[in-house]
Amino acid sequence: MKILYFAWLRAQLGMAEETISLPEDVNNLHDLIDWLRARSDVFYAAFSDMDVIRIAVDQEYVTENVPLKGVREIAFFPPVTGG
Amino acid sequence: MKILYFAWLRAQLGMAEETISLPEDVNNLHDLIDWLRARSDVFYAAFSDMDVIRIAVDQEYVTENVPLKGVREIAFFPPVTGG
Amino acid sequence: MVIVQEATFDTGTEIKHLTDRNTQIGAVVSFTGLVRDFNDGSAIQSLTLEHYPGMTEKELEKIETQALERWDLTESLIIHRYGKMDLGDPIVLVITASAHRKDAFEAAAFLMDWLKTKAPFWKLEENASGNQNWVSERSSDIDAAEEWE
Amino acid sequence: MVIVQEATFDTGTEIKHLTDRNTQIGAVVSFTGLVRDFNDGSAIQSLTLEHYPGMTEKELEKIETQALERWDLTESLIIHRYGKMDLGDPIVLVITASAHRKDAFEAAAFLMDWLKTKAPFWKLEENASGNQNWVSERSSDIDAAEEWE
Repeated sequence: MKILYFAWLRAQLGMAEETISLPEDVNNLHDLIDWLRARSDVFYAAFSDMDVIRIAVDQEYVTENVPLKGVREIAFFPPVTGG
Repeated sequence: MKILYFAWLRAQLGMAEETISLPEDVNNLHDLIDWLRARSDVFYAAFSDMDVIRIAVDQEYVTENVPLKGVREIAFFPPVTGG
Repeated sequence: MVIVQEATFDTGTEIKHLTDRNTQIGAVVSFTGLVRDFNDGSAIQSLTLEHYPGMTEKELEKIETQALERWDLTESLIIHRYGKMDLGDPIVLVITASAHRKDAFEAAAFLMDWLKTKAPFWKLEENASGNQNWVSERSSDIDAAEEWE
Repeated sequence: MVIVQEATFDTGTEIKHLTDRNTQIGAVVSFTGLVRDFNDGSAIQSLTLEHYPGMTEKELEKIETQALERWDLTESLIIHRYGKMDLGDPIVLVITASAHRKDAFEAAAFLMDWLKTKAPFWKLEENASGNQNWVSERSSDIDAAEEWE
């Protein structure tokens, strides 16, 4: 599964994109966020306030917890500021 | 005093502009309209329905009766349709 | 600025003149009104705009002054043509520029709505058979203008 | 039509391409967003727009589809740039064309309001001293977008 990070989240994590194999016990979006937080202090800090993070699963916004089976791409990013 | 007519009013009266000397008993706008109506059947017909005529006195819209003393220019025209 | 002219104009050129190199502007809205081929259902060949020279400019300036008082605008421009025009020709242009898009959008819509009911212009349509028709006032235009009162 | 590109664009050229010789169009509204020198009070030297290739286009197309369902539009165009831009450069363009001005005005304002809160773009400002700042979400943008729900 591909994970993408944008804007200050990308800058803070020092990473724009990574490909991971989902651990067996990571079944849904909330599991994934917990798993990411547990990786390092940097990840823990970046995902500390989920109010300032938007999530897209296969390029569609999601606001609820969703299962990750069959998902190819997840993106985490700050609220958008284009236009 | 100059009187101007625009759009279908001009076409109907066959006149874009005229200069008149106000008769002694024509003191206000209503007097003038009555005086114009009395001129001919064409004027009578043109000024029969004042709901479809707008009036500008010295290039300012007026909707009430106003005295004509000192007025230089009166215009009669249909509701505007520009833009 | 208010311009009443017989000649045509180019919207892009006017936007560029008004906004070029002004780095206070974050938002530019333009409205261009064009001669279209159907009005109230009948095919139109050409359009002639009559106006009241002198009063036209005064009314447009009053309307622009209102917009500048009500919204935070860096620039504004109204161009309105008179005379004979063909299908597809531009008739009227409103441009508003502001730091913020809400001001630019609202002021442009306001300028058009007030111009439609206050500026002394009259449209004479001519169809393919040479029949002429003075365009009637629209109640929707009156309603739109009154919403800003 | 939706275009996401790094290159700059010219509003006038785009208006001409979209509307030229289409005599069904009576009203054309354009919105151009420019890089301005102050955002939240601090002087800006340049702006970099980051985006999410793939999702950006999809979101813009969804927003345009919404506009075409809600208003009677003859044409519509959204251009949004990414990459580094200087002061005064155009960032975004929305053009709407319709028989009637109300549709063109409302659809253009709607497209900008939704684009601001839904299209995955992020602004990074750089000031004269080289300091970088990720622009924050504005509550006024959220409010504006919600008014169309």
